[in-house]
Parts: sequence; structure tokens; C-alpha cells
Amino acid sequence: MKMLINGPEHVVSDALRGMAAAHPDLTVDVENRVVVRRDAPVPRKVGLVSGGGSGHEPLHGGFVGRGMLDAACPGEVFTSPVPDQMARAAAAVNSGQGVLFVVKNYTGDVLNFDMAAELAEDEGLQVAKVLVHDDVAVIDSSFTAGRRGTGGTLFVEKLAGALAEEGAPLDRVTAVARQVSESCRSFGVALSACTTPAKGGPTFDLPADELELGIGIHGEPGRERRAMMSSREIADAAVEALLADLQPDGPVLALVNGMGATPLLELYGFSAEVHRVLGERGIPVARTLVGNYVTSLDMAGCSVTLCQVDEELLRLWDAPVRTASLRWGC
Amino acid sequence: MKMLINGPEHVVSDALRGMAAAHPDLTVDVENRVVVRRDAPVPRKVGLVSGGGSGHEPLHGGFVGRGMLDAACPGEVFTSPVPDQMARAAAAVNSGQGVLFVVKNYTGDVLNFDMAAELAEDEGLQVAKVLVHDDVAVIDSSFTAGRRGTGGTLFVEKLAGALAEEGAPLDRVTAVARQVSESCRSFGVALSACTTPAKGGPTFDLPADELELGIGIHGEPGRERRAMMSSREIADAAVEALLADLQPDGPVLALVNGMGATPLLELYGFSAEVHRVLGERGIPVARTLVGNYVTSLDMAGCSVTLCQVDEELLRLWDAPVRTASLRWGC
Amino acid sequence: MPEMDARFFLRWLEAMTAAVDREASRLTELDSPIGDADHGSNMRRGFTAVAVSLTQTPPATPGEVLKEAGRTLVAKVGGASGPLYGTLLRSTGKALGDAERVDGPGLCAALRAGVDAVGQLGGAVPGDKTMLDALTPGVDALPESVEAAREAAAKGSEATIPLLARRGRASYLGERSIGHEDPGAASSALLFATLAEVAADVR
Amino acid sequence: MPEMDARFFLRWLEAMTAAVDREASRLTELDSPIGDADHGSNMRRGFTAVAVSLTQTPPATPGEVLKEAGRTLVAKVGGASGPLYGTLLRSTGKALGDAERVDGPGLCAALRAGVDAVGQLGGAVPGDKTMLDALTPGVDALPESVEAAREAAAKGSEATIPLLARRGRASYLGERSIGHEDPGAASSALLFATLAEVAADVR
Ligand SMILES: Nc1ncnc2c1ncn2[C@@H]1O[C@H](COP(=O)(O)OP(=O)(O)O)[C@@H](O)[C@H]1O
Ligand SMILES: Nc1ncnc2c1ncn2[C@@H]1O[C@H](COP(=O)(O)OP(=O)(O)O)[C@@H](O)[C@H]1O
Ligand SMILES: [Mg+2]
Ligand SMILES: [Mg+2]
Ligand SMILES: [Mg+2]
Ligand SMILES: [Mg+2]
Repeated sequence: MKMLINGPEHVVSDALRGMAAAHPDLTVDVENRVVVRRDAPVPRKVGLVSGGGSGHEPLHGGFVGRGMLDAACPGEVFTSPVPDQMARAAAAVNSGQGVLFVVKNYTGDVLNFDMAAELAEDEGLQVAKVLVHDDVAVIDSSFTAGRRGTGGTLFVEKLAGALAEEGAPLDRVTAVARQVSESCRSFGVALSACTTPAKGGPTFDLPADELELGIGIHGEPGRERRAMMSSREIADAAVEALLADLQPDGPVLALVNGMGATPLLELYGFSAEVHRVLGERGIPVARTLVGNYVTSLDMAGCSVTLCQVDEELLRLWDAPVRTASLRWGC
Repeated sequence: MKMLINGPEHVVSDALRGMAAAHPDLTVDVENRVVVRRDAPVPRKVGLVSGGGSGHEPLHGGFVGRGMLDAACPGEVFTSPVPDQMARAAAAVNSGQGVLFVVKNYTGDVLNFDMAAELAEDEGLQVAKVLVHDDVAVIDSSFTAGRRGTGGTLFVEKLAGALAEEGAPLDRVTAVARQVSESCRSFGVALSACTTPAKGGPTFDLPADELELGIGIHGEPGRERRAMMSSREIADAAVEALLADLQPDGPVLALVNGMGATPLLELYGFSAEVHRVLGERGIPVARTLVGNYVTSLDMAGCSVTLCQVDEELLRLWDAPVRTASLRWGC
Repeated sequence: MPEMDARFFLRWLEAMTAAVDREASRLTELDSPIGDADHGSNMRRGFTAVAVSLTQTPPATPGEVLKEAGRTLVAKVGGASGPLYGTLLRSTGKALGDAERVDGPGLCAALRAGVDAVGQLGGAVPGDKTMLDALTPGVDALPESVEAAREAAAKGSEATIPLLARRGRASYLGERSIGHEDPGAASSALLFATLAEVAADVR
Repeated sequence: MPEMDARFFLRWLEAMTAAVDREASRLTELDSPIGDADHGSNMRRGFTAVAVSLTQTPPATPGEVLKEAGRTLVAKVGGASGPLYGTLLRSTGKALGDAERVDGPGLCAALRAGVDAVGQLGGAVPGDKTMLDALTPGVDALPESVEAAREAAAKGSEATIPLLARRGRASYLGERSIGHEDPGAASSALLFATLAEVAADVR
């Protein structure tokens, strides 16, 4: 597989150089791999820090800015960042109100963020953590690593970010971030595997007439392989899987997310099917976001994330946000 | 090639149903394939209408809204829309100040928009047209169809749209649209062909170690096939091709555009290289947009568009825009 | 050629619809190396709509049949071929006037007018590697016989292979357009092939 | 095992760096069907950094060598393996204390402490299809001989093939994780293989 790169070892730093040049609102430490909003630390504001392996862009760097993250730490492709990155980020965004780490539930992310929290606490910072684990394809038990964190991360970062921007204290931002995390569920489908720069070829083989149901965002195979399905059938399967786990008794936010290589034309068509089946199930959709937001390099496919919201969360969703990849109201 | 669709014949209408459900700011006529901003016709405002074949999303439908297009007309995939669509769109957005058609320079688009202009003028509308023809890969002579319209379309739509939003009259909006069109140049590169729903397979064969230079946005092969190049080399080649045709004596806007399947991670890395070579050539970049904006379905690759700007155009670029896929300031 | 009535033209367009449907994937394949891989689906969508519209309310005169078909193509196809084929049939229909029946020379003259209109609209001339490279030799040979026209159009289409394209999308490719048959010329050859088919049936 | 000084541990980590470099693509391949295809590059990045740091300022005691290596892995690898391998080496190093030389039983006890720390940090137990499935049998056999430990660890890694994963990414796959060797177990087997290699050289 061909890539638009200078070599596997340069991918992450090259991308950071590109972000630095394109986004004057950001301070990008290419060497130490930390992306910080230019005006950090924002006085009297809780700092929001996230990060994870690269390859999911625009997550997380594209969500740094007013009303969302204060800093993001990109690791190597599909490899969680190292503790030093998050500790630096925490120091850079701390205004004295403490810092919240938004952590996707993967062994590596959890361990590295834990170590970072220790480092930051050693420096006298107050650190809280919220775990995102929204992927219903994974059985959540003490005999697995637990549900993966995928599309729900966007909702946690946006809603907690809006609240932090309003000046809410750390315990309240953390509580709302947890509420959002528990209110999100995701389900993903791959039509093709992705190609990591390090491996240079597809991470798994998927015949021309099959698809993978229940995939994550790291090029892992899913829970089940099936004969190729139509957009309508995929929407039915995805929403059914979501509603087996989340029974919203009110409106939801919907993220109809592309994995990277699926054209927006197809995503919108798929989104129409998601709306159809949610309508059939009587679930009102308050807001819909369609596009490539939490990706898996050049994988073809999609995921659906639903986030149950109340009035307050809906208000936070609509609040101004000013980042490279999510922006409205300012 | 697998697609996330219900069948080739449903692709465009399904996508329009999806847009309708996701974007309450838009009025989507799925049957007649016209996307109109909800508040059209905006009193005392020139109407901006564009359109073209589908498969380039978010262009054009994703650019309908305050400060950009008033309406967009999607054709079948890679097939320009029919005159009736643009005539309907013109009628829907006409506030009495006339309508400007933004037309990408393809035989089909030109002929169909011309016919639409006749239809609209028969109904008493004042119609002006601007042709976008920014692709330097095509020799512009009376013995070709002329340069293709590609990434420059985004700049024409944004800048003319901002001016129209301010209430400028048709002749002035048209003049600025033409100025922008003449100030834009683009160059594209494919790492893979795209797959159209109708054909179901790649539109051309590209070996694993080669790339196409000088491609358009319709899955056509380019001007030249070469051995695979690094991101740095591609940026050198693209900018060189651009500067052979456009010699900016001031700042430029840069669009570092993905063709559809190239990850944002790679696009940012490529953007860094574009900045590097522009810096070496002494050309200041006033603003940079990195992402999938003018795509070619699931093609892997990228294009670079430069648009020379003066103070006034830069002001128009920064003016508020509120569309599905380009948004700031509101 | 015997005198032709509206039914003859309806049958012609029916035959063309069937031919385009049959050949759609070949036309799209031809449009892949030097175009955007949609000519077959464009033609199929257009002529299917023509068949529907002509079946619903069959016009009474040859001129009306062709004008209605042309209008339908413009309204349903889009792309380059929509306006160009639409203009071909509309201009041919207009030239036929409102006669109930058309003779051979009348059809020759009208088709010539149609082909001229295509040249005018698209700015192409024979040799530019477009549909005109099948239409022009077809019309030129038509006074001799429909069979001769069929053959000439087919040959004209084949003869586009070594040409360098100067109009339409294929012109973007420059030298690389050489070595491929023009899809619009191929579909235009079908227009004469189906004309010959229907004329033979009538005889 | 003879007594081991700091140089011995430096050589062990050098050998491990070389082994990981040599086996990187195999480890990444193992991480493809049941993981995210980065274990080889993670290990290579980490041990290359270890080699650099230990060459620049070689610590004076066995304990310091391993602690410095562990710190480097934590600082450079990321992912699950960074903290886990980092903890393994740091905890082993801590258990060695600041002695200049270590004997066989001392190394056995210290490595046991390191492996226990891995279990504590990651919450896995043998049989969960993780690196512990090579580390645990390796440490268990070490009192017998380094050769026995090498063999036991290699067997332990192979024995992960039929297991259903209960920790790490492979656990997402449920039943589909069966039939593949765990990449972390495979790299852990290399740790004992290189230990045996270096011990044989010294003897
Ligand atoms: N300017 C022109 N004059 C005559 N025929 C043209 C011209 N441009 C294109 N064509 C014809 O149209 C054909 C392509 O039609 P089609 O693929 O349906 O439209 P598009 O090029 O818009 O995709 C070409 O093969 C060529 O024969
Ligand atoms: N909880 C755990 N306890 C012990 N080892 C684990 C645990 N989770 C993962 N591992 C080990 O880590 C290996 C994967 O390492 P690596 O691929 O480098 O990290 P990542 O899984 O973050 O991509 C697995 O093969 C497994 O041996
Ligand atoms: Mg990883
Ligand atoms: Mg076309
Ligand atoms: Mg075509
Ligand atoms: Mg891994």
C-alpha cells in the first residue's frame, strides 16, 4: 500500500509540523509531541487533556481549542503516548484548577495515563481521569480488557470541554464527563482493513464479498465476519447492537463516523439509514454529525455512536467550539 | 470494491436524505436534487448557485449556507446535473438581485449550466456565470476542453459567498468571483484510482509502486505516471507545477486537499512539506486548510490549490461562514 | 429507404434503448481509460427515460418523436452527452418539421442539421476524437444506404483509436488519449446500427 | 550461573536489542491477526532507545542497569508493552538492590519480583494469553538453568496459540483470538533466549 509519507518513522512528527503550520491557534511541541491551545493555561479553567495512538485523526489533536480539549498527546500510530507527554501537557494547561485526563479504555492508554497522573501529582497538580469505553462490540467483563473507547470520545471531549470552558470546577467537569461516557455506545463496521505505516500492508485480509462487524479503531479484526451487506442492513445491525446495550428514554446525539476511506457521499447515505431505523425504534435524534472524526487510517467502513442527552448536555453540545476539526458558534 | 450503499442507483438520493436529516439549516429537495439554505431567498442578496457531478463531497452541498452557497445541485456520480436542477435552484434563491452560477470547467457542466441559464432567463431572472478552471495539469488551449475546475472552486464559493452575504450587487460578486477564479491554481496526485458505484471497480489500474501526477477529480488518469515518490518529493513536484503557472507576488491561501482515502495524518504531513517548499520559494501562506474538501470518491491522493489574495480577499476568507463542512465565525 | 412515419422513429429509439442497455458496460469501460467511467450509465439512464416518455404519450409526427426524445435526454442525462445527444435529436426533429412522414433525403438533411448542431454546441470538429467522428461519416454515407451509414459510423468510431483527443475529458490526457476508442463515438455508432436494424425490419 | 556484574546485564540488554531488531517484523505480524500490528516496532523503538541510553552512560550496578532500561522503555514505547516491560525491568532492578554482583538465586528472586509486578500492573494471570504465559514458566524454570528457562519460555509462548485471550487487545476478539500466538509472549521468550545466549558466552 502506498502512503503519502516520508517514511514510517516520520509520520507523526511530519503531521505535527503540518498542524503547527496550518493552525496558528495551536502551540505544537513537535519534539515532545504535545498539542496545546495557544492561550493555555486559560485562567481559572480546568484543563482537559487527552491523547492516544495516532491514526485516528482528527481525534485528538483536531479537537484542541476553545470549548473542547486544552491539549492532546499523539503517540506513534496505534500506540498510546508515553507518560511524559501527558505530564507535560498537564503542566502546560494547568491554571491551578486541576486537569482532567480523557482516556480511551485500552490497556496501553490506561497504564500510560496512570503513570502520567502519578508524575503530574508528584508535581503538585490535581488530576482526575475519565475512561471512555463505549464500544458494544466488546464484552465488558472482568475477563476482557473491557469495552474499547471509540466514537464516544468525541462526545466526552466536546461536552466536558464546553463545561470546563464555562468555568466549572474539576469535580463537576469530571462528573459530567463520566455521565457522558456512560451515556455513549458505539458500533463499528469495516469494509476493508487499514494499512499501518510500520507494517506497510493491510492488518487483516478481508475478501471482496465480506465485511467485519464489531471492529475497533486500531485495525483489529472485528467480532464477526459476514457476507457483504447493504447500507440499510448495516444500519439495522449497528443500531440493534447499540440498543441492546443502551435504551435511551430521550433524545440522542448521533455520530455517523467514517473510518477513513469511505466517501462522505456514502456516509450521508448510511446516515439516512441510521435515521430511518432510529425513527422506527421511536428514538428522537437531537443532533447528527456525519464525517470522518474518529478514524482508523485508511480503513473503509463506518461506526455509529449514540449519546443520550438531557437538556443540559444538549446545551453543552450546542455551546461554541473552536478547534481545527469541530467548530461552531465562534 | 465494496461500498456502503444500497445499490448504485440509490447513492445520490440516499446521500440527500442523509443531508436532510443531519442539517436542519438546509432544505433538501431529494426528488429534484436541489440543496438550498433554509432561509433562502435571503432578501436583497445575490444568490450563489453551484453544482456538478456527485462524488466530490463535501463539494458542493457541504458548502451551502450563510456566507457561501445559497444552493447546490448534485448530479449523478461524476455526471454534471441537468439544467432543470440549476433552474430550480436559481428560482429558489432569487431575491430579485440575480443569481451567480459557479461552474467548474467541464464540457458537461458548461453545457448544462448554459441551458439552465437560458431557462432561468426565460423566467426573467438575471443570471451571471463564473467558470472555475484552476488545474494546471491540463493544457489550456483552444485544442483542449481547457483547464479543469477542481480545488479552486472552494475559494470561489467561499470568497464570492462572503461578498454576496454582505449585500454586494451581482456585477461586483461576479467580478470578484472571476478574480478569485483567475487567482487559483491546483495540482493533484493519485496514489490509487477511485471506484465509481456504476462501474464497481477502479477506474484505472495503478501498480503498487507507481503514482499518477496531474490527476483531476473524476477518476481520470493523470498526465503522467511515475515511480512512487515521497511526500517531500510530491510536494516539490506539485508546487513547482503550480508556480510555473501562477507567480504570486503576495500571500496565498493554501488548500491541502485529500482525494478521499488518504488519512488526515498523512495530509498534515504533506501539508508540512507544502509549507516547506513554499517557504523555500519565498511565498507567504496567509491561511491553510487541510482536509477532504474536493474529493474523488475513495481515491487515495491529494491536491494542492493556491489562491493569491489581497487584503480584501483575505478579509472575505475570514468572514463568517456557516455550512455543513466549512464553518467559522458563527 | 421507404417513407418513415412516427412509428418508425419510435421503433428506432426503442432499438437504440435496447442497444444502449445491452452495451452499457462496454461504453462505461471505454470511458474508463480516457474519461470518468459513466458514459454507459449516462446513455442507459437517458434512453430508458426516453422509452418511458415515448411509451406514455407517443407523439404523432417523426419530428415530435425526436424532439421529445431530445428534451428527455437533456432533462435526464446531464454530463456532456446529455446536452449533446439531446441537441442532436432535438435539432434533427426540428429540421423534420411537422410532416407525418419523412422520406430518405428528408431524413439525411435533418440528421445533417442535427450533427451540425452538435458541432456548434460542443465546438468539436471531426478528428477531435468525439462522437462527431462516428456521426459525421454516418451522415455522409446515409444517402447511399442505411447499411453504408452503419458501416461508416462503426468505422469512424474505430478510427478514433489512434487519435489524440482535443475535446471532452479525454483531451486532459494529451498524448495518453491515443490508443483508446472514444466512448461517445461508440454510442453514436449504435445510433446508426439501430437505424439500419429498424430499416431492415420495415423493408 | 556464575556471578553476574553490570557488564553481564548490559550484554543481555544488547543481545535483547539485537534480537528484537531481528525479530521485529515477526512480532508485528503476530500482532496483526489479534492486535494492532505494532508490537515489533514498539519493542524495536524501546530497546533501541535502551541501547542508546545504556551506551551513553553505562550504570555501575546490575540493579541500575535494569532500572535505567525500564525507565527508558516507559519513556519511549507507549502502548501496553511500554509500561509492562518497563515495570518488569524496573521492578527486577529494584529487587536486585545496589549490589555490584548478582548470583543465580538473586537473579531468580529479582526476576520473580519483576514478573509479579507485571501481573499486578496489568491484572493478568498465566493462561490469559499474555506475556505472562512466557515470563512465568521462564522464571519458574530459571533455578534449574538458563537453558531450561529459555525452553520453558519458548514453550509457554507457543502454548498461547490455543488460548482464548482475556487481557489486552486480543481479548476483544473473543473466540477468534484462539489459534494465534501472543506477540508479547513471543517477545518475552526472546528475553530468556538472550539471557541464555549471554550466559553461555560468559561461561
Ligand atoms: N465538445 C464535444 N463535442 C462533441 N462530443 C463531445 C464533446 N465533449 C465530449 N463529447 C463526447 O461525449 C462523450 C462523453 O460522454 P459522457 O461520458 O456521457 O459525458 P462526460 O464526459 O460528461 O462524462 C465523449 O466520449 C465524446 O464523444
Ligand atoms: N493486561 C496485560 N497484562 C500482561 N500483558 C499484557 C496485558 N495487555 C497486553 N499485554 C501484552 O502486551 C502485548 C501487546 O503489546 P503491544 O502490541 O506492544 O501493545 P498494544 O497492545 O498497546 O498495541 C500483548 O501481546 C500481551 O502479551
Ligand atoms: Mg498499539
Ligand atoms: Mg461524467
Ligand atoms: Mg464520462
Ligand atoms: Mg499492539
